[in-house]
Amino acid sequence: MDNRTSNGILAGNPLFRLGLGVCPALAVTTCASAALGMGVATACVLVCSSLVAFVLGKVVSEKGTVATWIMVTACFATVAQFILKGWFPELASELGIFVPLIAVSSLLLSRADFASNNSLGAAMGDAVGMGIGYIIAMTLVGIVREILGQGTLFGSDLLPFTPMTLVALPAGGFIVLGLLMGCWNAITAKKNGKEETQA
Amino acid sequence: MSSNNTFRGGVHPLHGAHEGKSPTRGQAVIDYTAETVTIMMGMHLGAPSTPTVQVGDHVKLGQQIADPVGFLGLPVHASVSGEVIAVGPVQSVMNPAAMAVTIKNDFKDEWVDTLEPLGDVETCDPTKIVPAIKAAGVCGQGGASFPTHVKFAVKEGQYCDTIIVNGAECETHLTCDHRLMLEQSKRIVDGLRAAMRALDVKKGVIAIEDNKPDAIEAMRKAAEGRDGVEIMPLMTKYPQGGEKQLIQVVTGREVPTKKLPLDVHVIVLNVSTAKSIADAVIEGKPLITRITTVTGHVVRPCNFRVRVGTMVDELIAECGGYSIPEDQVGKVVMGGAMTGFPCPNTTHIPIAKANGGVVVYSEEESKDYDEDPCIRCGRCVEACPIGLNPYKLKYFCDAGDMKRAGEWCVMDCVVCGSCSYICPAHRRLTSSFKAMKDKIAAEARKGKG
Amino acid sequence: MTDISRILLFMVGCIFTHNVVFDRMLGVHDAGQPRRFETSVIYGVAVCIVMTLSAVCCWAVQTLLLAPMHMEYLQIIAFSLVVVAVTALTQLCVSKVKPEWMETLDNCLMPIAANCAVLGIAIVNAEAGYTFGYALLSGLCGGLGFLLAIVLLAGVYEKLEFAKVPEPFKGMPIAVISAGLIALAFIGFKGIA
Amino acid sequence: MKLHLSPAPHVHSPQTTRALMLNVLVALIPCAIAGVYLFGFSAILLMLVSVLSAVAGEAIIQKILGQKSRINDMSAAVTGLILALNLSPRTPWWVAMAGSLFAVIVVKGLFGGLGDNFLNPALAARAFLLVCWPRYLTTWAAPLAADAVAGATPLANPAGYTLGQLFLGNIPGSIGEVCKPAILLGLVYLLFTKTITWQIPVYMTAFTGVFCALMGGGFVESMLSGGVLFAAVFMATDYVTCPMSTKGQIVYAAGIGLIIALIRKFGLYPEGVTFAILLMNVATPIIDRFTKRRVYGYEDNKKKEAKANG
Repeated sequence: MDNRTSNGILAGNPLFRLGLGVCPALAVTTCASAALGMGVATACVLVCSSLVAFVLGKVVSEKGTVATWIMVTACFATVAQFILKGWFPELASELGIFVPLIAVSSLLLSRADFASNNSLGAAMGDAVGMGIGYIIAMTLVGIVREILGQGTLFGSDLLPFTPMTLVALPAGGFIVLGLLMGCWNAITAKKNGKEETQA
Repeated sequence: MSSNNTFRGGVHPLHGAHEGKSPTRGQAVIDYTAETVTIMMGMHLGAPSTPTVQVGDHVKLGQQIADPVGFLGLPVHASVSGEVIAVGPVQSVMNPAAMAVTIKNDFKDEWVDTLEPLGDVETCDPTKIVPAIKAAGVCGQGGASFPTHVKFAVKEGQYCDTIIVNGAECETHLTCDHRLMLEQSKRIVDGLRAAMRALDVKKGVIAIEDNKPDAIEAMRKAAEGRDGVEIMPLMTKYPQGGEKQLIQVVTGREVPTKKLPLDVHVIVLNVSTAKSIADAVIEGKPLITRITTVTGHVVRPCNFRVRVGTMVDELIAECGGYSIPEDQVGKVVMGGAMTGFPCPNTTHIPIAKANGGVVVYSEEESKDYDEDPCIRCGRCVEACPIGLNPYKLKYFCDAGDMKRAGEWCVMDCVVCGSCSYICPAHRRLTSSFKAMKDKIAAEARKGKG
Repeated sequence: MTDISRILLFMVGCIFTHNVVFDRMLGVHDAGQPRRFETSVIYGVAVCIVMTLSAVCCWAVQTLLLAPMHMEYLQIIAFSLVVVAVTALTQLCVSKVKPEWMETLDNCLMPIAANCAVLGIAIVNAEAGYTFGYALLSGLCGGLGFLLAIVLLAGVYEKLEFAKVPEPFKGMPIAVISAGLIALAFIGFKGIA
Repeated sequence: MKLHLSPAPHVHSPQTTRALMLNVLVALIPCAIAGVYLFGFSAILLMLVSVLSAVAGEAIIQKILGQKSRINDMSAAVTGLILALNLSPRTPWWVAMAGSLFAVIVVKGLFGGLGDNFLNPALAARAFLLVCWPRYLTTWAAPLAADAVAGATPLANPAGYTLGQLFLGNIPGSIGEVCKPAILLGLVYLLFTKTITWQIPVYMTAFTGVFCALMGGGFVESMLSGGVLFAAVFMATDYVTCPMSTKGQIVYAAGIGLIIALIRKFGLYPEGVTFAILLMNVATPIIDRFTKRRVYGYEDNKKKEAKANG
């Protein structure tokens, strides 16, 4: 149970190492709070959809898996949208169209595939690990982009020189995410030698 | 009289220094007979011949000392009269040692009596010309050493309408063809006429680069009145002497990929090959001597008429030895600067039928540069006469990706060296293409075998 | 501004200025996958077809079904259903019309259903309240923009294949940075529509 | 006597990467001198800062990544100098440093050093700075007058300046772009030393003029204003990022001209040159793919069709 979770956070971090869930990671992380919110929402939907995927795993035929997972994640995304619109209206407006897009996030679909042909313990451990890993990754990107892009962090002013508006733009998002991925690989590779990540 | 008949691409190596030919272009050919000669059995492209003499036999000049083996085989003849002192493997320019016959010269030079000359080229019986060529052991002396009688074997359904004599000599440093054209121009035209009559071809063209105006003049005078023979000056550019480039410039046709010149009805002969054909037909003499330029860092660079099998270090000694201290010598190359073969040593390398020159480089000139990254400057794409993409091919060859190297036509590379010459980043392009070509050829042979 | 130039500017806007991958950052996971040039062209065309059809169908579902019955909250599920159906339909047609395309796409078009760009464009059309013509145009041009992005990325990827990229940056990181640099170039189009 | 056995060819042309880069540096000197003459001390400071930070950045990234240090092939110095000549004299020094570091580390270093980057480092850095700190890069200075803030550049109000001023360069603008005779001097030097071929500069300037004229701008003014000439000579001809064959280079130049005209007519940024060249750099791998030369002995498709139905 725990090595699956720790793998999800460090070696097998979904965003940095496996490159899953990149679309929201670029669009929403212009401010750290939105990134955190998105991370948590995606993590919750991930855990639920992995659970349902594990249950349906035996039933669904091999060909139809992608379609079914999309349907499952679409339902949970709708639920997430209700919750966000109800309790965190300003976060919902900030995330905009990316809450419905959780339905087709590559992170959820690949974890659902993983969950459907593994034991319950492994599936849940992996889902939780990936969820936490994703939250950490999203918040990290959000922090970096907010500091450099707006010069503020969670609202408080921070940057000595005028902020680099490029980092707030999509192009800057790509570059910052790419750089963070590279540094993350360098750090994790150096930390635990050449141990291969379990995708 | 500079001409603008040329092909696309190509480079101008050592253009400032007359392609490195100035030291020896004015020197007449000097005869040199060696003490002992080591005649290699594998001087031609086909399988090495089997020696028919034992140690202690006495051989005359021009006597056959080995029988041909296989379809591409050629007989080998003694280039000196004297006594056979050794029959065994000797280190050759190719790294594996090859079978050779060593003969000690008795300086009598008496010709063997079994020669059968066919008389004048214009009147002799055309059907006898090709067997005479085979009997004389004539092979391509431009560098490929492909047996000439096999080249003349025109299969049915094929025909030849032009014979080109390659007097381009675009390789740097070498002036053997140039001197031959000046001193034996009539014999070359006879050789061309003999080939034309043997294959009953109406048109013969002698192509000469315009950095040899005296040679063009001499050949024009010799070719007057000979029907079907014309002289064509070409622009001086390397690799004009390549078979494919010559055919493209002289006849405007292109040899299709994986095909031979005969498929576009052309045969290409080197100038010295034409002369050897004339010797074989007119006097029935075998191919035992060749003109070789010895130049570079030697005291007196000069052109030798040398017996096949003479050792390289003898020639260098004859030139007065190295002009730079011994440890300063970097490389001794058989052939010119662009396609020459570096010798591992100079004491055991005999001159073969196709070795046109020996060039000595100083240590500074032969320094190995390490490869800088490619900056995609496009000079190699401009320089390649075949129109390949050397910078892209290099990546595939380094990665050992045979499929994609084949897709990008590495097998069409003529290994002329233009791309490696011009590359500002000193990348070794030609050698990696040659390695990949050998690998693919070996793979194909293994597949077939 | 005549009608024609407004439509033309809208199309240029959708393909270049608000490019689906580089400006709206949808479908980045699919675009980032390393592919050869031919496969990327075929995959791009397939995505373009699916995107256009799903934009039209989603517009129909939105205006005919969800809006009159005030069931906008079911939008996500409805649109996902439509996208999956359209992808399955396209897979059938393509395997009949052009079987050799299917080999290059290892005969499964389902990943296109999981592509954020297709669903994203549909939702954007619904929220912006486009009429039928604009929804169709936005789907088509979004698809063409995706094709352009994928083809450019494949061209750059083939150049990077032999590049001496440092070890930690090999694979996804360098692909994302390349996309970032291309997006930096695409900023030049800002202001055109 | 140890004989080398390195393979053929045994002779090499005098051209080396370092020599080519030195040629470019020498060709840039007239523009640098003109810039310093027109805009005074701040031009020198910017040039020094950006060249030094480019070289230092390259050294650091190569040490971190364990690559062989290649500073002496001067490519980082060329990138730094070209970037400096692209900036307005008013830009603060740390902006130039940030631009140089971005160019040498992100655009070139992470892709594997010289030869593996697909964007022109100097141009990508200029776009990066233009988008990051638009204010710093668009405050211009009047030439020859001690730091009086000048009016808009000829791009902003084309009617404001005569052709003579445009050509001679006493107009507000970037350090290296204004003085056209200096650029032409550099072009002549590069062509004379065969460092670049004439196709890209000539075609790009011509296409820019044609497309701008089609879109309503002046034919000659558009060629002389903004950074078109400087970019055509020094930036679009960067080997690594321009197509290999001359056919491809013509398509590349046409694309640049078109996009410059488009951006200048409709776009938000007044200066379209930077983004036009970057966009065509991105398209270069595809242009290369479709403009391959016909290999000797293969019929190109035109002949093949002729034979097929002939």
